[in-house]
Amino acid sequence: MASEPVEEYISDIGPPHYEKFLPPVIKNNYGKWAYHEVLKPGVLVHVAESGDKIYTVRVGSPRLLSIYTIRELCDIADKYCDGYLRFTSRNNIEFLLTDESKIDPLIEEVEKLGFPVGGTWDATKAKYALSNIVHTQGWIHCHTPAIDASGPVKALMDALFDHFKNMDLPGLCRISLACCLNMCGAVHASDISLVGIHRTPPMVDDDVVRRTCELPSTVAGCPTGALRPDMKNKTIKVDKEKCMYCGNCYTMCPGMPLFDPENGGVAILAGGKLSDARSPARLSKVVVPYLPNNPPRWPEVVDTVKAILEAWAAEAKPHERIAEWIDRIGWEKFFEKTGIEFKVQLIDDFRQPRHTFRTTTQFRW
Amino acid sequence: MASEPVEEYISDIGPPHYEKFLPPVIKNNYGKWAYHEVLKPGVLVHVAESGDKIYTVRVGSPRLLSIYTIRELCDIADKYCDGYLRFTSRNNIEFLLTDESKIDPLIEEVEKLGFPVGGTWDATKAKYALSNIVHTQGWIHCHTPAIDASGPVKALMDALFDHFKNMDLPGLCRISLACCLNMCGAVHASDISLVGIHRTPPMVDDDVVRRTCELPSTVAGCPTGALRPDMKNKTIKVDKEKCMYCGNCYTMCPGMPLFDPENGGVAILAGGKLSDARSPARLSKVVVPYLPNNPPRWPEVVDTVKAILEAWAAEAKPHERIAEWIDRIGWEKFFEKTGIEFKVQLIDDFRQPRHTFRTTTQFRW
Amino acid sequence: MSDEEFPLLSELKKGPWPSFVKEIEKTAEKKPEMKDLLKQLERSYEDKITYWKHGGIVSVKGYGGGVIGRYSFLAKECPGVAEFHTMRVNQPAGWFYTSDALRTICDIWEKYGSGLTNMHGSTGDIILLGTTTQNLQPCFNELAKNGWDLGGSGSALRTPSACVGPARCEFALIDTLELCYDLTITYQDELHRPMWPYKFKFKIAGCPNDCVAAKARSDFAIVGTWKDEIKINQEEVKKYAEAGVDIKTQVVDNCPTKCIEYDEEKKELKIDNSNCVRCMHCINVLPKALKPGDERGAVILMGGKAPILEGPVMGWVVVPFIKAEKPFDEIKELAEAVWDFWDENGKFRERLAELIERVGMMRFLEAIGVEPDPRMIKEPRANPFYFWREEDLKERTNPWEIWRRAESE
Amino acid sequence: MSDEEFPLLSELKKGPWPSFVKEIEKTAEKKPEMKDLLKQLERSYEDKITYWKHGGIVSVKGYGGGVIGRYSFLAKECPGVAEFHTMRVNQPAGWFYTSDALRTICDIWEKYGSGLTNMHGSTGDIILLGTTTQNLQPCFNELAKNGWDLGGSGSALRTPSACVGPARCEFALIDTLELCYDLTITYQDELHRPMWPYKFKFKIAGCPNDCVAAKARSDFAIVGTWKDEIKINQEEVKKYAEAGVDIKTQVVDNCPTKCIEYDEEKKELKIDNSNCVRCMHCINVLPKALKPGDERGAVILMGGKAPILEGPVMGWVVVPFIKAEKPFDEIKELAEAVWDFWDENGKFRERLAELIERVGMMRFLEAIGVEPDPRMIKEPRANPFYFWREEDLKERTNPWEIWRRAESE
Ligand code: SRM
Ligand code: SRM
Ligand code: SRM
Ligand code: SRM
Ligand code: SF4
Ligand code: SF4
Ligand code: SF4
Ligand code: SF4
Ligand code: SF4
Ligand code: SF4
Ligand code: SF4
Ligand code: SF4
Repeated sequence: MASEPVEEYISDIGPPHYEKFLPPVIKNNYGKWAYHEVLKPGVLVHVAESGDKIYTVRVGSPRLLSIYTIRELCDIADKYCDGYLRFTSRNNIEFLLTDESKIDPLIEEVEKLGFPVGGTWDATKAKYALSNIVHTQGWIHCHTPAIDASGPVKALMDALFDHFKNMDLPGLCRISLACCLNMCGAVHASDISLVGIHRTPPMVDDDVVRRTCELPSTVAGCPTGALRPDMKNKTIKVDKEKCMYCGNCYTMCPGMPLFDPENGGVAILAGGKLSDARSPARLSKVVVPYLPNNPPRWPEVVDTVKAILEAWAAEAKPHERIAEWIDRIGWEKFFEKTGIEFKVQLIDDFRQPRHTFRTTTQFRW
Repeated sequence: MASEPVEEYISDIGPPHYEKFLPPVIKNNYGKWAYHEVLKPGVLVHVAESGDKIYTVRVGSPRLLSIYTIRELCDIADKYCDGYLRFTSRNNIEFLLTDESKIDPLIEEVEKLGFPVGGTWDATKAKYALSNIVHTQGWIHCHTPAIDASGPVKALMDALFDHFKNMDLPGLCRISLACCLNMCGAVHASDISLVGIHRTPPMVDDDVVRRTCELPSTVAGCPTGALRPDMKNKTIKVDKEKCMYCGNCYTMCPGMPLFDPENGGVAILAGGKLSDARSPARLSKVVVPYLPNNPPRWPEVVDTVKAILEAWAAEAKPHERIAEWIDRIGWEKFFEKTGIEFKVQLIDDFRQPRHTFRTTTQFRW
Repeated sequence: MSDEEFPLLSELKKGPWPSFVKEIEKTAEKKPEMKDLLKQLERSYEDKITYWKHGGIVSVKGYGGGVIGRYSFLAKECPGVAEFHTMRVNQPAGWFYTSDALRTICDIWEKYGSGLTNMHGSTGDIILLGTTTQNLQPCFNELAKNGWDLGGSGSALRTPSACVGPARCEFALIDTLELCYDLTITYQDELHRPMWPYKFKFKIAGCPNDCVAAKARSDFAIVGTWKDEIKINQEEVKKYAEAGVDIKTQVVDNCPTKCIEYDEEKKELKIDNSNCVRCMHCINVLPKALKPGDERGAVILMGGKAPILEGPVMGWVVVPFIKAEKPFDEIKELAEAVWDFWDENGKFRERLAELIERVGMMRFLEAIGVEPDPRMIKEPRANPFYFWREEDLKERTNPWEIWRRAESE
Repeated sequence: MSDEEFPLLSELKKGPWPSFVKEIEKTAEKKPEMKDLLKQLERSYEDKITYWKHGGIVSVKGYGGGVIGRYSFLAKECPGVAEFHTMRVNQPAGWFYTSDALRTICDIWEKYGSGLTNMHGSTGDIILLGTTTQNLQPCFNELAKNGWDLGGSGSALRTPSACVGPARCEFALIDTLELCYDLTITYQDELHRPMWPYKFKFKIAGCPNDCVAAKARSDFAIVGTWKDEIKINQEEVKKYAEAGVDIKTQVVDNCPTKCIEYDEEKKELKIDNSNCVRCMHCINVLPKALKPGDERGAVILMGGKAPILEGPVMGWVVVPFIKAEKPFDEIKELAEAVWDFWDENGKFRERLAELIERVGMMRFLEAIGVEPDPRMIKEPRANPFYFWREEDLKERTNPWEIWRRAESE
């Protein structure tokens, strides 16, 4: 064993250079694209200054992909795209073609595989499809989720499927999901977002705390000061009145989970955006403080998201996103038009919330 | 002495009922005014549904009035107004007439007394005069001022006098002054405001502290936690690094004044408004962190206020107040156009200032 | 007075705006001790520092406030202002006077005080500026005999004030003067006997123009508003148009919600009232043509205050609509509920805004019995960090039990 | 798999959207241990709780991150997922692949892992979902041999990511892919060996449209912008108009500063560039007709993050304009200055935003050598509560001395 040839340990090489994976038409026209057009839902063409064109066929994905599916997608890429494909920042698959005539056969084949083509938008025509839902691990892999991730996403995308396939929305609408307040789905700036929430304080197991936790940093980590060390018993006490269930203590200390199957659930946020197009980027706001965690298809969540989306879609002006629609109609009308009840939990009371309070007599009845 | 007749002690009677002081035309038309017009700068007419009219002549006042002047004003009121007059919420004097022909003689007489007529605005014509500067005690009466109050106001109103006399501004502009951060002038919501600021931490006199102060509440009252009790010496220690010179400790404890003649001075704020007309009411923002305390005429302060006022007046659209002008042109252009240097102190760092930070790539060059 | 004696102050006698220095001089001519005020002031102008000592508790019998005690560091040099207390006299609502009434005050103040006043203080009181401890009680007695009373100071209710309102303004949506008077009279005890954690201010504006700066300067701002439709007189619209008012630029372009339309042809206005936010602008510009609706009441904004301690606050909408008709019971019940909560929960020197922020709007609304409403907020919270009550929840399950059962299977 | 076995999960095989359950099933057909994942998941669906244990530190030689350790509470019932660690493989910039490259990864993951992936994780990595402790090192070795490396986790730099940028987007104002690659390679040590108070993320968007959600999701967001004038091709404007684009409603009415004008007659656009805030909207709608200017660079927004602990943050403009050209020295120097400051001042688990807020923007800007600029703020502070340094001040005078001198005169 000791005499085995010592292989050099390869590390810190970083990812392959992206250039290796660029189709020739991209290499040739890198940074020299002139414009693009949306040929039909799911199909873009980008035209270079040189006149070269690249076609993109965008395909919806559950993100959780088996290698067997990936291989099938590779086969399609080989057949139609000289092997070139990419993924988008919202986890869709993009096939990259230069031969326009291959678009339709490709679409046919990938849809037969069960993967829908769509999700694009055409700003020139103000026609927008719904894209994929950015999401997280949930019960598939994480230790802190209040809800599953892939499940609610599947249920939602089934319900909103037509909006993915057709560019029938007035503006961009991004839906995201995170399964706990850590918000790995970065749902804090989406048009509509879903976040798993706990609603009961951590359940301390003194034994586990003693074995696995660093008391001072856990206590210091509670944003509301709800924890105190119990030095005598080497454990932690929770002041339930002060806890707002953020879960930071559990992240730091395995001895204090917040799980509570009947009380955990989903909060809905709305009105975030990231682009600076027209109006500035901004954070999402909580509009429904709690919906039950109702697997396998989370009907309350699906209905609420649909209610928001459809109310907006029916009324928005061209290009107007949910945030901008609310800017125009006012939050009071948002609640009226979506049928969502305004609950006291929506009024901020974290830190110095004064900038969220209305300081004008301007409002609508 | 003991046999003197016991007079009933009169107290808690409250102010006289206002009705006693209303001119008959007001009593007759109370709540039934139909509209008003501005006849000329300083002169309003209000017309009742009945057709009755009341004329108002508005007169600028230094607010600090001697009883001898008040008597002179009363004489004028008797002569032209059947004895009726009032003061405005910005400390101007208003003579109330029913006989239009008496307006000009009244004006002549009151101006001869040294009191200018003006300060009105006409929304229909979008012509606005500058009104009086709301202000506070300063060196005349208060124990905490960083600057005088009446002095800078006089210097400013002299410099801006024409704007009081003529309705030559594009929109309403309210100037206010407070001589310390207690802000009795409520300058926190004015178009332009001046506030006296200290810039050095309290100078503790242990002796005075021992004699006059309640340590725990003084210490607890410091918003930045800059104070600690020195129990042994029964006094208070200041952590100079943490002090931002608010003066709350001095209000609570006479042993720790912040005065420092060469370092105290004036901060200028801008962009506040109170009315909800057009855009919502909002707080003023600090635009100049410090100007020297330079009696008797505070030239740096006068120049800066003029710079802001004139830059705005030159560019604003009809009705557009300073806040709204900034909404339109952006803060970056405000600093450019007024020639005011943007200083790091203007960036908020009190409590959770994040809502004042720019979270968009939208800005101008 | 010779200008050489007061070289710095005499600079402030120049210029067109009426001079406060001249006012003091004029007084000093009749009341020589007031020359000491000029002396002390000149000294402050030289040294750039106040010469007034910190505080000093003085008062009149039965009252805990209404007088601001003041003593001079320059008592030796300026004995005339060694004691220089201020009396806050409660103004009549709307600051209306007759010359007789003013003369009465002048006469009393000539007898017992410096002869200097502020018409008015920032809170709204008649400020009688400077007298001795000895003169306070007789001065008060004579004021009282003539129907005047002191305003507030200290940790008490402060003198309420109101815009001119229905007395001389076509925009008034509530009776500001009567409400101001009524609250002042109803709460005399609260006004004169400090018994709260800190000061508390009422201000009353007849409409959203807020001519009394209520939103920013009062813990409890009462601002007139309406709920129904703006009334349009199309004849008057036409007249304004014909008189040269550019209705499109002046009015339509400035409507915050773009809910008002102008037909240039017909010279007619149309308002989508469901989107009107009652900002007043169109009514301000065209007072003859537009009138607020008839379903009138007030918005209550709470917490307005200056920056000490936690930063300045523009009042927060706590009640989007409340009736404001005599005897104003709804408003009084609300104010009293607020005080109860403040009494129980407020810390020493904690204004209402700071209390609400500390305990959370949720608890505050619950305590004062007000239902949550989106009109209270600019926007909902961006953080999902909120509290639940036992009664909102089902019975708690213990995850350890679930997991241990699973592990042992 | 039979649907009776997994009644709840099988509900999620229905419907038109591709089903993750089917993906797991498909894998389980080849790799029977993956049936245990379905089992555990079905159990979670029944009991509404996760069955994954908290944490577990596992890694590969020389690395402090890149693997998320995971153990099951249902190890007995579902031994196939008793250990189920995730490997984060650093994606190629822009997520471009060849089928060969993907197949290589699939082959390695077939050999050493569950066969399940996320394409991609929220940070941007290729997520290889589930393997045993034993397989980690050989899997890594084989990935490395084939040119792949791990991404970040823990209190380290996280895998940078970038929008498609110049590779396939006409709007790209900076070379997002090259910058992403360069930063990733330059900071391999920071990426693989956690040594900071907490995590740190770079994201790079080619223009303000921010197709990679950089503003909200990265401590250091690099967003392309320009400084000079938008280029207008009036011919193309005309063509759009003729093709039926309603330029007035679509473009002009949506310009946030109303700085773009359309001449309906001439079918021409005019832009007041001094008021353009570079929002991209007009360019987005009329890509053939409008192009950003030539003076290109980036805005750096810092502090973007999720809500734990102090609430969510949308990144703050810290540098309104910075050059972004190879070798990107300006950007690297800036990032390194930030890290130095964070290293020295950051508390355990304190993200950059929270640090800046705690110490104040003033100290932060000074430390990283950036001049204050109004473009950094939405509005200046409303409170006059700021600090001065010794060097800003004149010598301190003692008021007591002034007063005592006065008193004793
Ligand atoms: C492929 C992708 C970039 C990538 O590196 O993967 C991409 C590609 C394009 N984006 Fe994007 N965006 C992509 C994610 C985003 C994101 C990020 C996100 O959603 O998390 C945003 C910010 C979302 C937000 O603001 O919340 C985003 C906001 C935009 C916008 C701004 C739209 C708006 O009105 O706010 C534009 C401009 C436009 O076309 O209107 C844009 C424009 C474009 C264009 C037209 C750029 C171009 O000329 O190529 C691309 C084609 C869009 C289409 O489908 O018609 N892209 N785009 C991403 C596709 C995601 C997906 O699968 O759906
Ligand atoms: C007399 C007074 C009320 C009182 O009880 O004393 C008053 C009287 C009127 N105000 Fe006012 N306002 C008075 C202080 C205020 C204040 C308070 C303040 O300045 O501290 C404000 C809020 C200022 C702010 O927003 O910062 C105020 C904001 C308005 C507005 C809103 C203007 C705007 O564009 O924002 C109007 C409407 C208009 O006429 O444009 C208004 C309208 C009016 C009208 C036209 C109402 C009417 O029909 O009678 C009155 C005559 C104005 C004129 O001079 O042409 N009044 N007005 C106050 C005169 C103060 C002075 O001496 O200058
Ligand atoms: C006389 C007056 C200024 C003036 O010249 O008009 C005044 C004068 C003083 N105010 Fe004031 N305040 C006066 C109206 C205000 C206002 C305006 C208002 O009421 O509309 C405010 C801002 C609104 C508010 O309440 O927030 C105001 C906010 C303060 C504060 C800061 C309170 C806060 O919560 O931030 C203090 C400090 C304190 O209470 O300890 C204060 C404290 C003081 C003291 C008592 C000084 C002190 O530290 O104890 C001043 C006495 C000066 C003197 O020697 O005469 N004064 N004070 C005003 C009262 C006259 C009147 O009764 O009509
Ligand atoms: C895998 C991934 C979710 C996904 O399904 O895509 C993920 C998964 C976890 N994240 Fe995350 N985060 C992931 C992207 C994010 C993002 C989005 C991003 O990076 O753009 C965020 C929001 C942006 C941000 O950084 O603020 C995010 C914010 C968090 C936080 C909250 C951090 C904060 O400062 O607020 C935590 C909690 C923590 O760090 O202790 C966290 C912690 C975690 C942990 C490690 C759980 C924990 O408490 O320690 C999760 C492990 C799950 C598992 O078992 O696999 N994760 N996490 C994402 C990483 C994949 C990848 O490398 O590509
Ligand atoms: S959002 Fe929470 S539960 Fe979901 S993957 Fe991230 S850390 Fe885990
Ligand atoms: S869940 Fe959050 S608020 Fe509650 S105790 Fe834990 S850290 Fe504190
Ligand atoms: S602002 Fe300050 S210094 Fe001026 S009167 Fe009020 S408390 Fe006194
Ligand atoms: S001046 Fe303000 S910040 Fe400074 S020590 Fe006194 S109370 Fe604290
Ligand atoms: S607040 Fe309204 S009602 Fe009162 S005076 Fe001003 S405009 Fe008239
Ligand atoms: S009151 Fe204001 S919001 Fe209502 S129509 Fe008039 S201008 Fe528009
Ligand atoms: S962020 Fe800009 S440059 Fe990057 S893909 Fe989106 S539109 Fe193109
Ligand atoms: S980029 Fe935005 S701000 Fe600039 S002209 Fe176009 S739409 Fe207007």
